Amino acid sequence: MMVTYALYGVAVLLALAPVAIVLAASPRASSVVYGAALVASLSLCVIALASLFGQPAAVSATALPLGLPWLGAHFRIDALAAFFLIVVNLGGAAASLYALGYGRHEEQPQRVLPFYPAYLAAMNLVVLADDAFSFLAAWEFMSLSSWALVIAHHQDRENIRAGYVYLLMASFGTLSLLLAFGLLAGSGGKYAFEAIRQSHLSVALAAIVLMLAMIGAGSKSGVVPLHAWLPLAHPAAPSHVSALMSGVMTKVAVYGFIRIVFDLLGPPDWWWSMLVLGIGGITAVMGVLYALMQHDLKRLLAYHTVENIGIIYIGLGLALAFKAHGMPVAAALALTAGLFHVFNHSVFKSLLFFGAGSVLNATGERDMEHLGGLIHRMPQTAFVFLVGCVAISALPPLNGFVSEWLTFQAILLSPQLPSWGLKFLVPAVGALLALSAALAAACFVKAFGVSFLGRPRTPAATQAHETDSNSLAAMFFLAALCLVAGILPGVFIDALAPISHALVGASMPHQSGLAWLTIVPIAESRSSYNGLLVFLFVSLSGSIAAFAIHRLASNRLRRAPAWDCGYPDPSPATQYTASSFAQPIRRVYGTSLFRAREIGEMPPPGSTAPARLVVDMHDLIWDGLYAPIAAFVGVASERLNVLQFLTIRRYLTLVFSALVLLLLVLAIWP
Amino acid sequence: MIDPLTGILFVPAVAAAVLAVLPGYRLSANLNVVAALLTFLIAVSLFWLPQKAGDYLLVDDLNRVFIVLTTLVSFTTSVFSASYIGHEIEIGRLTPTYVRFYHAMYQVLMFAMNLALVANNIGLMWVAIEVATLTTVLMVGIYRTHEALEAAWKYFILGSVGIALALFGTILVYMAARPVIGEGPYAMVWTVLVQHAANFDPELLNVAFVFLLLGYGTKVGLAPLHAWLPDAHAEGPTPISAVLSGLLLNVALYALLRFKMLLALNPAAIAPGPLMVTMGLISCVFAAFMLYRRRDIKRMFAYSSIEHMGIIVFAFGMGGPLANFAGLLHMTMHSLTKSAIFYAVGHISQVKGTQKIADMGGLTVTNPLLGWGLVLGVVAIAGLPPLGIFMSEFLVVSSTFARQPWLATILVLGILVALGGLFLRLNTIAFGAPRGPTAPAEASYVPMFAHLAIVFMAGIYMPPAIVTGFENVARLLG
Amino acid sequence: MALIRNLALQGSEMLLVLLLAPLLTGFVRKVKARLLRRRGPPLLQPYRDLIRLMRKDVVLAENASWLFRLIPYIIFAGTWVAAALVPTFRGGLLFSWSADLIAIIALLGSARFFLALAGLDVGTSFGGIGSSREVMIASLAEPAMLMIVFAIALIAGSTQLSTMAAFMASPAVGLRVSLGLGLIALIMVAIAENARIPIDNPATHLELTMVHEAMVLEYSGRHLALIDLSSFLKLLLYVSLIACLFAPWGTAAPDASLLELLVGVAAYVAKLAVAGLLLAVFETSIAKMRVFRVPEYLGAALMLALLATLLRFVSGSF
Amino acid sequence: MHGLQFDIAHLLAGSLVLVSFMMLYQDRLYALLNTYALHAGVLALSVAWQAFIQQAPHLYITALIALGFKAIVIPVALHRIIVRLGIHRQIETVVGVGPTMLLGMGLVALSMVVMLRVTADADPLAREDLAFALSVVLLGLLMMVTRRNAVSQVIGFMSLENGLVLAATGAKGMPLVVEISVAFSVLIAFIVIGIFLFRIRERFDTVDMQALDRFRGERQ
Repeated sequence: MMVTYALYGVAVLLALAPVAIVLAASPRASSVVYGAALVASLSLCVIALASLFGQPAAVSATALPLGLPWLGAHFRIDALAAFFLIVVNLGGAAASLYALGYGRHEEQPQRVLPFYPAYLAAMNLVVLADDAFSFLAAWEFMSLSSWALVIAHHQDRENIRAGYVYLLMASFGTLSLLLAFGLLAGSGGKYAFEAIRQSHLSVALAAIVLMLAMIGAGSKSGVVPLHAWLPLAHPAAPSHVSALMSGVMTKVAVYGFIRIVFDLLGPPDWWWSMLVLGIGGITAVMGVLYALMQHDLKRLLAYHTVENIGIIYIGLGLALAFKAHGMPVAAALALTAGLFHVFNHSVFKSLLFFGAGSVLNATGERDMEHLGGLIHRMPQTAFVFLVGCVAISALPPLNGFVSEWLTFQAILLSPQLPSWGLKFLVPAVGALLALSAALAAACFVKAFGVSFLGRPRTPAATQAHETDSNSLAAMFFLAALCLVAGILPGVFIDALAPISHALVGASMPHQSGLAWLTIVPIAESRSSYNGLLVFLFVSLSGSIAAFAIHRLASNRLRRAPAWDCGYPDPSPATQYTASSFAQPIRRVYGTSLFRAREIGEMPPPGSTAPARLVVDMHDLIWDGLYAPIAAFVGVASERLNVLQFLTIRRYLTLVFSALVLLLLVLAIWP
Repeated sequence: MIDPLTGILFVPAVAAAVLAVLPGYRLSANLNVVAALLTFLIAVSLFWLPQKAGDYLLVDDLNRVFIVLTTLVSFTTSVFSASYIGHEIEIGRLTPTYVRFYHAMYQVLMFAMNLALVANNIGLMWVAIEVATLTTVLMVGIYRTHEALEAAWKYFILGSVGIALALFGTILVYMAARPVIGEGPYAMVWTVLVQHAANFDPELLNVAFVFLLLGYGTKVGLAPLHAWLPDAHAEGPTPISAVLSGLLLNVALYALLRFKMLLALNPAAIAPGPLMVTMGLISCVFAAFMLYRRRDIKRMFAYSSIEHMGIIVFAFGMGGPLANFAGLLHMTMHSLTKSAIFYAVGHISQVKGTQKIADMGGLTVTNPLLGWGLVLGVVAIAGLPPLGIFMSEFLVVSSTFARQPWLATILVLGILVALGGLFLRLNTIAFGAPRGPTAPAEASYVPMFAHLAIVFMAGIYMPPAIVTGFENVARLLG
Repeated sequence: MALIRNLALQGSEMLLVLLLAPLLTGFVRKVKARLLRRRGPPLLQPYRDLIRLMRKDVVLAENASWLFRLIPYIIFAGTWVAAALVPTFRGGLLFSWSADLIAIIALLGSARFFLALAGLDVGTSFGGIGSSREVMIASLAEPAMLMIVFAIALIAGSTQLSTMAAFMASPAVGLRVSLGLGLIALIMVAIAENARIPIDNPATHLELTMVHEAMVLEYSGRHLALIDLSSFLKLLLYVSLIACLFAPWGTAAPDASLLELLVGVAAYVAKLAVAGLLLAVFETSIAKMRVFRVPEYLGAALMLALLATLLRFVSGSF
Repeated sequence: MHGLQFDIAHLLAGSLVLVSFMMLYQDRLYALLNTYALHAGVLALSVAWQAFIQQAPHLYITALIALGFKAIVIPVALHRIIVRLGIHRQIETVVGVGPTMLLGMGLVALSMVVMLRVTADADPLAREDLAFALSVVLLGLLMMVTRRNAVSQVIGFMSLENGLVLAATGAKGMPLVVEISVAFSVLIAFIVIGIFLFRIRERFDTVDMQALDRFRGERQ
C-alpha cells in the first residue's frame, strides 16, 4: 500500500519536530534534522515515483481514526497526488540537502529547525488528504508552520509585518476554501472526497464554489490581486524555506485548485475558463512587471513566482475551456502544459532561491545595488544561477521553454472553441503570455547581470566567497534537472498522461517512442520540438566554430583596461544599477501601471548640493485594495471602541433598548 | 459512599466553610486544590451514574458534559491560583485576610456553579446562578483598587438587572406551565416542564424567552449586554478571569440552552434560533473589532471570550446535529484554551509587573515557556490547526454555509477580523526586541500545558466515548 | 541514399547561409553608399573585415569573466542553427521537425539574452545602456513576433516552418487580411530585430542612442568577428524567413533535381538582392527615431499582429 | 374566584402602575423617596390581598417584608444618605419629565399588547397582573436609564423589583416567592451600602474613564 508507506514518511517528518525542539541547543541539531528530512523526502519521492510509474491509474487509499470523528482522516494517492508528491518531495529533498550547508550559518536554529520538518509534512499531507477536514487542516497547518518560519528572524520588524500579512491572507484563503467545502459537502456534512465526487451541485452553486476555490487556492498561490503577501513573506524566511515556499508551496496551492475544480466539482461551465484565463494572463504580466521593478534579489524572485503561477493558471484555464467544450485531447495538452510548468518552475525557482541564499551568505546582501562581479568570486554559484535564469526565461534548450511551448501549442488549438468570449479572450491571453515571456528574459538579464556580472559595488561583494559543497551539490542537481527536463521532455509528458486521463478523460499522444525523442503534441505536420537535437546542434556548431577559429585563425589573448569608448571610469558607481537597467521598461510599462515618476532635483546655480533623481512608484493594487480594507478596520474599531468607555447608565440603556426591541418584535409577530 | 450528585455540592460547601476559618494561605491553597480535585473525581464518577432526576437535582447527558468540564477547569485553575496567589502575597498585593476570603469564595463559586448545573428546578437554577454572580462580583473587587472597585460595581449593577430580568422570565415560565401542570413546585421542575412543554401557552413562552435571553445573556456576555465582562476580567485576579471566561459564561449558556430546548418543544412558540443567531453574530463581529484597540492584555482576551461566546451561541442557534455538536465542542475547547491563556497571561503580567501590552515584548526570548505557551494558546484560540477550535469552527461554518450562506459569511469575516486583532497584539507581546523586566517567572506551567495538550489532542483525535456523549447532547438540543 | 543526399543538402544550406550572410550586408552597405552618392566599400568588404578580425589578438577587459569569452560562440551557434532551420532555396529541410518557428524565435531570443549579459559583464556604462535598451526593445519585439507566428500558423494550420512554407506556396492560400497585417508587422519587427534604422544605427559609435553596438563595445578580435557574423546571419535569417513565407516562388521541392535546385538557389539570391535593395532604400529614406519612440513603433507592430491573430480566431475567412 | 376579589387585586395592581408613573413625574429626591414608599406600600397591600385570596399564608411574610423593609427602612436609610451626601437639592433627568411620561405610556401600551396576546385560557387575573407587573418592570428600568442621580436609579431598580414581586405573588402557588423577595431585599441592601461605601454622589459611575485610561491606557 503506497499511501501507507507515504504516511510513514510523513510521520517521520512530524516526529522530527519534537526531536528538533529537544536537540535545538546542540550544535549538531541542524545536520541531524536536515539529514533526516533529506532521507524522508527522498524516500517519499521514491514512493511517489513508484506509484506514478509503477502501475499508473492505480489508486491506493486508506483511512485513519483521526481528525473528524465519525469520518476519520482519509488519505489517497492517485496519479495527480503522486505527481505533486514528487514535486513536493523533490523540492524538500533539495532544500534539505542545501540546508545541510546553509543551515549551519543560521544564528537562531531553534526557531527554524522544529518548524521545517513540520512544514514539509504539512505539504505532503495536503497532497495526500482525501477528505475536506484533513485537507483544510493540513492546508492551514502548512500556512501556520511556514508563518513560524517567516518570522524566524523576528528582531526585524519587517519580517513580523510580513508574517502578519501572510497569516491573514492565508487564513482568508483557508476560510474561503472552507466555505467552498461547506457547499461541496452540503449541510449533511459529507466531507469525504469520495462522497463529494458522487454529489452534484447546481450550476450556480458550482460557480460559487469555483470562485471560492479561485480565491482560496489563488491567494495561497499568489494570483493577482491576492498576491500581496507573497513578495513580503517569501524573502523574509531563510533561503531554503523561501525556496520551498516559492517553488513548492505555491504548487501545493495549485494542486488544491486542480483537485477541487477538475476532480471534485464535476463538469465545468465554459465561462469558468474565462475567469481562470483572465486572472492567469493578468497575473503573468503583472507579476513579471513587479519583479522587474525590484532591486532586492529575493523579492525579485518572489514576484517572479507570481508570473509563473499566472502561466500555470493559463494552462489550467485552457484545459477547462477545452474540457467544457468536449475537446479532451486539447484539454489534455493544456493540462499537461500546466502541470509540466508546475514541475519546471518548482525546479528552477528552488535553484534560483538557493543561489540567492548563497549570495546572501557570501555577502550578507540581498540588495542587488550592493552586489556585482560575483561571477569572479563564486563562479560555480554563478554558473548554476545562470542555468536557472536561462531556464526560467523560457529559452531553449532548457525546460522552461518546453512547457511554455506546449502552452502556445494549446493556445493555437483554441480557435476551434465555439464560444465567442473565448475567441476574443484567448488570443489576448496568448499575447499576454508572450509579453510575460519576453519580460521574464529582461528580468533575469537584470537579475544575473547586475548581481553577478560587472564590477563589485561594495566591499561585501568584493570579499564574497564560494559557498559550501552541500549547497553547491543541491544547486547542481537542480540545474542538471533543468537540462534533462529540457532535452528529454517526452518522458515527463508521458509520465503526466495518467493524470490528464483521470481529469479530462484523454491524454497526449505517447511521446517516448518517437524518433530522436522528439515531442509531438498533436500531429507531426502540426508542430514538433526536439530539445535534444537543438541542444546538440547548438553545442556542436559552437564548438566547431571555436575549434576552427582557434586552429585556423588566432587564439591569442591580451588583458587590458576596459575600452568603454575611451572614457573608462574606475569607480564601479558608473555601472548600470538595477533600477537604471529597468528604467526604459519602467518608462514604457510602469508609467501607467505603477504611476512611476522620475523627479530630478537640480540644485540652483551656485549651490554645491548634489543633483538628485528620485523615482517614486505606487503599488496601485495595494493602495486600491488592501489599504482601504485596513483603513476600514481601523475606523470601525475606532468607532466601536467608544463602547468601551460608556457610563453604566448608558450600558443600562443598551440593555433596556434591547429588551424593548425584542418585546416590539414579539408584539408585531404574526 | 455519598451519592456523587450531592457530593459535588457537598465537598465545595464544606471546603468553603473550612477555608473561611483556616489561616495561612499555603495550607488553604493546598486545601483548595485538594477540594477541587476531589470534586472533579466525584464529577467524573457521574459518567457511571444512570440518568436520574429528583425534585431538585438531576443528571442527564447535557449537564454531565458541563459538570465535568467545570470541575476539571476549576481544579486546574486552583492549581494555577496556588502559585499565582503566592506571588501576589509576596509582592503584598493581597493580605492574608483577603486570601482567606478569596479561597472561601472560590469554593462557594464552585458550589454555586455545580448547583446551577445539576438543578432540576428552574427557580433553584436561577438562585444558584445569581449566587455565583454575586460571588464573582466580590472576587473581582478583591484588589480594592480604583479600577477593581469600578469594575466590580459595574458588574454588580448590570448583573443585578440581569438577575431581575431572568427572574421575571422564570416567573413567566411558571405562569405558562401552571395551567397545564397545576400549581405548586412541580410547575418549576425541569423534567416535568419538558414533558408538557408542547401544551404551554406559546405567547407566554415567547415573552419568557425574551427575558431569559436578556437576563442570562447578560451573564453569557452577549453584546450589547457584555459591558461588565471586559472590565471584570481585566481587574480581578487572573484565576477569576480564567474561571469567568472558562466556566461562568458556560453555566449561563447552559441555562439558556435549557430554555431553548423548552421553546423548541413547543411548535407554536417563536423559534429561539434566529434570536440567538442574531445576538451571536453581533457579539462575534463586535468583539472582533474591539480587539484592535486593546492596550490591556487581559481585557483583550476578555473580548476574545465575547467573540467565541458569539460563535457558540450562533452554532446553537443554527441548531441541527452538526452545528450543536460543533457548538458543544467549541464551548469545551474555548473553556480549556481560554483558561490556559489566562494562566499564561497571569504569570506574564506578574513577570512584567503590568498588564499593558505596550510594556511587554519579546517574551519568546526572555521567557520561552511562557511566550511559546501564549503563542500556542493564541494560535488555538484563533482557530488554527491542529488544535481543537479549528475542528469546531470547521464544523460550524461548513455545516451552516449551505443553509445560511450570508450568516456563515458574516461569521467567517468576524473570525478573520478577530484573528487579525489577536495576532497584531501577539506580535508585540511574543516577538521582537524584549521590553520590560525580564526576570524568570516562578510559574506553574502544568495547568497551562495540560489544557493545551488536551486541546491539541482533541484537534487530532477525539475519543469515541466523548464523541458519542456529545452526539447524544446534540440530539437532545435538537 | 536519400538520407545522405538530404544530409548533404542540409549541410550545403548551412554553408550557403554562412557564406551569403556577409555578402547581403555588404550589398546593403554598398547600395546605401550609392544612394548617398558615395562609392562605398566593395561588396566583399565584410569578408575581409571578418578575416582580419579573426586574425587579430583578442584584447580582453581586465574584469571580463569566463562568460564574456563564451558568449560569442553561444550567440553564433544559436543564430547559425536558427538560420539553418529556415528553408532557403529548397523546402522540406531534413531537421525541420526538430524546432518549429516558435523554437527558432526562442533560439534568437537566447542569443539576445546572452548578448545583453555580455553588455553588462565588463561593467561599463555604455554596455549597460545597450543591454537595458535591448531588453526593452525585445520585450515588445518578441511578443509581436510570436503574434505574427500565431496568425500565420493559424492559416497554415502548423507552426512547422517547412509545412507553413509549403502551404504558403500552395494555391490553397488566397489573399487574406490577416496575412497582409502579418507581413507588415513582420517587416517592422525584422527591422527592429536587426538594429536597422530607424530603431538603431548599425554604423555608428560614440552616440548615446546606439543599442547593439553599445553592447558589443568591449569585444575585439575573433569574438567581435563572431558577433558581427551572427548579426549578418540574423539579417539573412529574417530576409529568408519573409521570403519563404510571403514569396515562396521558385523554391525547389524537397525531392528536386539538381537543375531545379540551381534554379532555387538563383531565385533565393534574387530575393535576397531585392530585399537588400528595399532595405537600403528604406534606411536611406528615413531618419533614426528617439529611443522612447521605439516602443510606440513596436507597439504598433504588436497591435497589427494581435489584430491579425484575433481576426483568425474570430473567423477562418480572414 | 368571583369578581370582587378579582377587581380589588386588579385595582391594586393598576394603582401600582399609577404610582410608578408618579415616581417618573417626581423631580425632587425627597418627594421621590416618599412616592417610592407609597409604591412599596401599595405593593404590600396587593401582596397581602393575594395572600388572602389564595389562602397562601406565607405570602404575608412577603407583604410584611415589603411594608417594613421597603416602605420604611430603605427610604429612611436613603434619606440619611441623601442628607449625608448633601444631594437633596438636585435631581437630573436625562430627558425631560414630559417625554419620559410619554415613553412610559408607550411602554405600558407595549406590555399590554404583549401580554394580552396571551390566550385567554390562562386565567384573566394572571394575565392582567402580568401585564401590570411587566409595565412596572419596564417603568422601573426606564427610570433607571433616564435618571442620572444614583439614589433615583436605586429607587428605579427597587420599583422594578417590586414589579417582580407583584408578578411572583400573582403567579398562583409559585414556590420560593418568599425566598426570592428576601434575596432581593439583600441585594438592594448591598446596593444601598455600596452607594454609601463608595461615596457615589452623582451617578453609579463616578470613576471617570480618564482615570481608567491613565491606569490601563485603553484609549489612545
